[in-house]
Amino acid sequence: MAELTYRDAVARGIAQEMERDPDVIFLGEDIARAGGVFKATVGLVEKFGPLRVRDTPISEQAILGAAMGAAMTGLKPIAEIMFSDFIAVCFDYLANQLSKSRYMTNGQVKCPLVIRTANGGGFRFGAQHSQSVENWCMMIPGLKVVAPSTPADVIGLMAAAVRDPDPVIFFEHKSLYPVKGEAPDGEIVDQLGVAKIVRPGANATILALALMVPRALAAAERLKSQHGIDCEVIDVRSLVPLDTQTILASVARTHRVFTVEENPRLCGWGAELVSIVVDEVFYDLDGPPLRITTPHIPLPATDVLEDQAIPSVDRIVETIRRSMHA
Amino acid sequence: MAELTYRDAVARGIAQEMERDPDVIFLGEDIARAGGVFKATVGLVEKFGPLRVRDTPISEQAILGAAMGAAMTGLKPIAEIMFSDFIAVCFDYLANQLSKSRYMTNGQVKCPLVIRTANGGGFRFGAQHSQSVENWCMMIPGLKVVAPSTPADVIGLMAAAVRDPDPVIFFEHKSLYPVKGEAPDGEIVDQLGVAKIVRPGANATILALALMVPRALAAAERLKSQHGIDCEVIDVRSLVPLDTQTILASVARTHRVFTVEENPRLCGWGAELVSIVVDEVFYDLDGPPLRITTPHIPLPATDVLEDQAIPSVDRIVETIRRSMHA
Amino acid sequence: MTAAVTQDLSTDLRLRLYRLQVELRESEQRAYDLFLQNLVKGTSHLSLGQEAVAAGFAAAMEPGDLTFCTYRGHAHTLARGVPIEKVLGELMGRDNGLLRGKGGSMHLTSVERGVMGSYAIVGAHIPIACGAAWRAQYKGSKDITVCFFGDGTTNIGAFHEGLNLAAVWKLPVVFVCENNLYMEYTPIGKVTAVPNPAADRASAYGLESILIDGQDADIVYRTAHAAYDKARSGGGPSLIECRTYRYSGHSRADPAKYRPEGELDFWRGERDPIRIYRERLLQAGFDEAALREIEDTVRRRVDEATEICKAAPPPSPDILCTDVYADGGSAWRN
Amino acid sequence: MTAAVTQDLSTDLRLRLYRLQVELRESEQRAYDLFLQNLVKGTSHLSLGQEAVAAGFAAAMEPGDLTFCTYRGHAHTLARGVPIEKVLGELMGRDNGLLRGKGGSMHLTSVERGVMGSYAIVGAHIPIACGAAWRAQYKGSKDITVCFFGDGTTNIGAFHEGLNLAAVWKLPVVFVCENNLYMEYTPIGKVTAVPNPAADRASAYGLESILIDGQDADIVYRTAHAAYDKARSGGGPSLIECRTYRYSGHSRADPAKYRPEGELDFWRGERDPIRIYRERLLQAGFDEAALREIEDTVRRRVDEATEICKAAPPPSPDILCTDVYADGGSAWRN
Ligand SMILES: Cc1ncc(C[n+]2csc(CCOP(=O)(O)OP(=O)(O)O)c2C)c(N)n1
Ligand SMILES: Cc1ncc(C[n+]2csc(CCOP(=O)(O)OP(=O)(O)O)c2C)c(N)n1
Ligand SMILES: [Mg+2]
Ligand SMILES: [Mg+2]
Repeated sequence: MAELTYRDAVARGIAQEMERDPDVIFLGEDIARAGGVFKATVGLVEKFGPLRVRDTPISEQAILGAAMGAAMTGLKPIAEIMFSDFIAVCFDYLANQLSKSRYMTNGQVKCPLVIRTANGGGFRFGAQHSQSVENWCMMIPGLKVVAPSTPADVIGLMAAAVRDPDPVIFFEHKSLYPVKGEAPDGEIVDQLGVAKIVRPGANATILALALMVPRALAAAERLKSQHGIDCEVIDVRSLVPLDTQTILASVARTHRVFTVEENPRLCGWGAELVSIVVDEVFYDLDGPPLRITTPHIPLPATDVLEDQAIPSVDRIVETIRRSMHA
Repeated sequence: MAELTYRDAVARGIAQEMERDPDVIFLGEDIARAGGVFKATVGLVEKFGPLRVRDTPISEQAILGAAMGAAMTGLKPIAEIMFSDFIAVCFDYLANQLSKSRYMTNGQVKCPLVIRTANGGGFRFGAQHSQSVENWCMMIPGLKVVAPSTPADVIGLMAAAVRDPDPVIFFEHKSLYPVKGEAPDGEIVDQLGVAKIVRPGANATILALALMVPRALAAAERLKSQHGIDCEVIDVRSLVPLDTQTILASVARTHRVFTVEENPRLCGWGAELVSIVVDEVFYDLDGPPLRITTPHIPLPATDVLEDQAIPSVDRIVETIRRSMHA
Repeated sequence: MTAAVTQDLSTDLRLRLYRLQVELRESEQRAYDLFLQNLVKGTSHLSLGQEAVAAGFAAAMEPGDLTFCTYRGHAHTLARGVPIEKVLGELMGRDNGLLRGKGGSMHLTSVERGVMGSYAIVGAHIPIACGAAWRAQYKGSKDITVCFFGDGTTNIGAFHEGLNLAAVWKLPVVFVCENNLYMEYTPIGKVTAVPNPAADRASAYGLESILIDGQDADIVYRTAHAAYDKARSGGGPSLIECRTYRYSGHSRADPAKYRPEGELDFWRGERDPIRIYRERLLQAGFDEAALREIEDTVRRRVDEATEICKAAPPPSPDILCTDVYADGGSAWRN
Repeated sequence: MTAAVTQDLSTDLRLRLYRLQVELRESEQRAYDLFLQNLVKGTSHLSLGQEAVAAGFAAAMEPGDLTFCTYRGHAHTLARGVPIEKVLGELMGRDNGLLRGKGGSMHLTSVERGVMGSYAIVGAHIPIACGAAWRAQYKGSKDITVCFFGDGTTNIGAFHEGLNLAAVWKLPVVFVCENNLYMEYTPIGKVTAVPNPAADRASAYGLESILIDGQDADIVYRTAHAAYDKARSGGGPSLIECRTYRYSGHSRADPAKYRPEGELDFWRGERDPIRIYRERLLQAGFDEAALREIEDTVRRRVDEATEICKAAPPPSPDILCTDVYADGGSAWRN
């Protein structure tokens, strides 16, 4: 067991897979010699050399296109898109190419690759460097979408993503990079499509992802101690494949559900999860499923505004408390 | 009153606005001399000249970028993106630029422009030319999103979009281009954010858009005549702004709601509408709100498969009938 | 453009180039006929008139080399040896098609034959081809990647990003611009800042400017061969612009009325690649009967393929949701 | 690079160029100090060392001309006359900031002053600048648009699309590549197929190759003036590459350890634009006291601006949801 940061877990997770499989290669902007702008890939080029850990030009379309071409022909690329907001400049590869080629070719073309990217707010970077865009990817058929909340999950889910035969988008949360956690020594391999009940509870289910997981946990503690509401908190971890079993079973037990997401309000993953819940366990619900989201606005830069925009512990507590009439 | 096709309504709608306001300009690939690949812009360059109706290179980023720059500095551009699938190659302009610049600049920069694009399936064009991508746009704060289902709405909503001070994405449905309808003579100006009850009904509300509107209407007729279920059909018309008043009032009356959309299943606009309904009128519901969508797959090319993928009248009828236990 | 020098091409190769061009011509012509009979589903983009490019580049490839092409990819797919009925079957949306009707004419792919896909978003495949070539470089394998696209494609961002990456990484990839003078309906010169959309931009990537006559299969073959040799031996990418012409409209819906009077006649007449090649072979002493034999054989094969396709059923509805993910299905949930 | 010829620049203009460079230097230095004091929120990208480019291009502009720049845009914003406290206030996230803290350092904008925005997605503003220039062309107004970007930006798709469109449409826009030798942390030469990322690509858009010394404000000014004249008179776009250098790291988080020993010293020493300009003025007979007076005045203004910002409150939480739409709010529903 070792304590390490979420940031260091990224490099460890990639290294674990690169050591195991020489077909795993890694490309992106400033990832090699500089170790990444978030310093999450420090040491990799020294360990694996510049042919496997490759700096690219500022050409996101070329990055994802090259990753796709390499994946189609036998390699297992990991591509970094520095900030998840930049997915917008190479969205064709996600939306139309690497996600669809297996289907379009009747199964001939395979795209086993991982796109890892720094997602989410908290750094006062403003509207073009702070977004949470899991929903941009969840809505595309053919993609798998993962967002770990702990260092151990970073390593284990990275391994699962790299070993997965389908394209996986791996959302790392910027604000979690400095956060520490325990991780077992040796190889860690997790599974895609498995949510985790990180706090059991009887009165309501809170579905959260990435940075929203610790916030949901803190809110649950406060809801319990101050308002007597006992919330189950589920770290969804993987949006596609989605662990509907764990989620629906929990809601069937607690009879209430709340989602907590950084996506701006409209068409976020919270809407999808709520829709699944009401479709499948409608009669188990004792009250309306509510979404706690960033408002439907671009993100502001300065701290007082950004902190107000992204769901906070206070807002989670307040929303749930009020909805549960406590 | 004249009968005209949805296709001709596009040219008439654009011409109406270009005649009114010399600051309205129009750009896109093959839109001028060739009249557009769907022949929806025939005659415009002859009427308004090549300085106002301008053919561009195959450069979607340049098309939207140029439209934005022109809008910021005083013009009212209409930009064509030939197929809505190509939004993926210029998504940065939608997701990060023209939608966010007003907010980021504290209101200094304005982007009054219209992006019109051919959306939806039915032409056996396959996975990269048949998608319905309203949800790609609805999820972006700062955009307005419109999708007319009739020739008269094409003209009226085009006018509303061009006159609107915000960026509007205008989804024309490919399969509706040849469809005819009545439109009043003279200027037609409609309003964004107003849904239309196109068939009143007492037992359930069906929310539909574009090509799904005639299908929902046909389904409603059959549900009534064959199963005694009286459905209210709402043509949502505008996803942003969304006419929640009309929608929620209808659901409060009928106590059931179904959405019919071409979006693939996950994070479609149906999920958003369902989530709003359960959030706001949960206790009015007599049963689960259900989404009728394209499955979460890329679109297949050939007719037997494509017809099976996109919601059909049969599937709408079956889903509603079964859910209403009739 | 250099003149054709044919001496050092073997008799076999020359007959192969001729046969290939005839096969592409006859197959595309049949696709057009089937479209007129309402038997082709969806759209289609023919390469009639552009056969020398497809034949020359394919003939110079080795098995294991990789092709990336566009929606205008029937010819490039056939030229790698994919059976005619698999291509026509896909156009007709039949179960025997290359993709069982799931992809359609714009996405022809045969991994078995090295055809790594036809791409319908302009320019998208240029970076993808780079990735395939990167794999060869990384693995030290000797295959090369050939990427075809049109003149209009040179104005899109992905072109620029892919060309730069290929040049910086010295990838074993050959980029082939088929300049058929038009993007969709707009003449390329009206929307492009340079007269030769690819050749005049080679220097922006530190590459040699190469502009050839795309109607002469021998020139195409030789140019291809030189570029492949360079790529295989670590010399990096090439960008080759071929001047050519498409006889039909852009796609099935297009009557191509935007072309100036006489332009089509000129190209279809003295610039027709098959006519040029046939005359050259006859002048070089090849037996006309042998050429006729080739033409007849090809026509028979196209007829047979057509019958196979007409007899083939549509795909089963059961495949609607297969092969979205590697487990064979489309389940996004557990 | 041609030598500086200064005779024909007026005394006023030369003092203005000097003052402007000093103002940019002092303001950026202050931004850095405030960052060290933890008073700057979010990130920031300084232009220390690149002052001659911003000063020269801005000084040659007329009121009404438009500036488009990147996240590295403090200098370009100040150079158009935006008050220092409005820039520093935005960096510090205060209510007096140019954008009241909503945009942050990467999005400085002053429509009033013709600064049409700072863009944080590499290359995105290049086509946007084309649109602004298209408006001038369409309206027949005489303003020109100037678009600044870095060397690394030349490798992204939007650059290519924008340059081609500007050239084809002959738009009154001047593209300025500030080649400071690095993209973020990677030397530009390692990821670019040509030695001069912009100048070596001008021909791909039918443009003249222009490469100048970006540390010499006189050269910059003259080059700018010529390009503006050409644009204003219907001659179309120019692409100008300026060799320059940034003294600090890429952004506040970057200690810039990737630079070879001595490189910074070289540029900060004999290549420093302010030192170069000061020495030239002294040699030309300008009074050192007058220059000192300029320097002191600027420093006082920067001090005052700093105090204004320190005293300014943060924005009210009430503005969180304003100005998403033109009605002033963020309502997506009726
Ligand atoms: C990104 C994108 N924009 C536009 C289109 C529509 N489109 C399909 S083919 C085509 C013309 C392509 O011209 P060119 O590259 O010269 O190829 P050609 O068809 O002449 O072979 C266009 C504009 C597209 N498929 N993708
Ligand atoms: C599309 C995109 N990719 C990557 C980034 C991250 N990024 C910000 S600045 C930068 C380097 C830009 O280099 P250059 O164009 O030379 O400008 P400089 O910072 O040197 O002024 C990078 C990679 C970005 N903002 N946008
Ligand atoms: Mg062409
Ligand atoms: Mg730079």
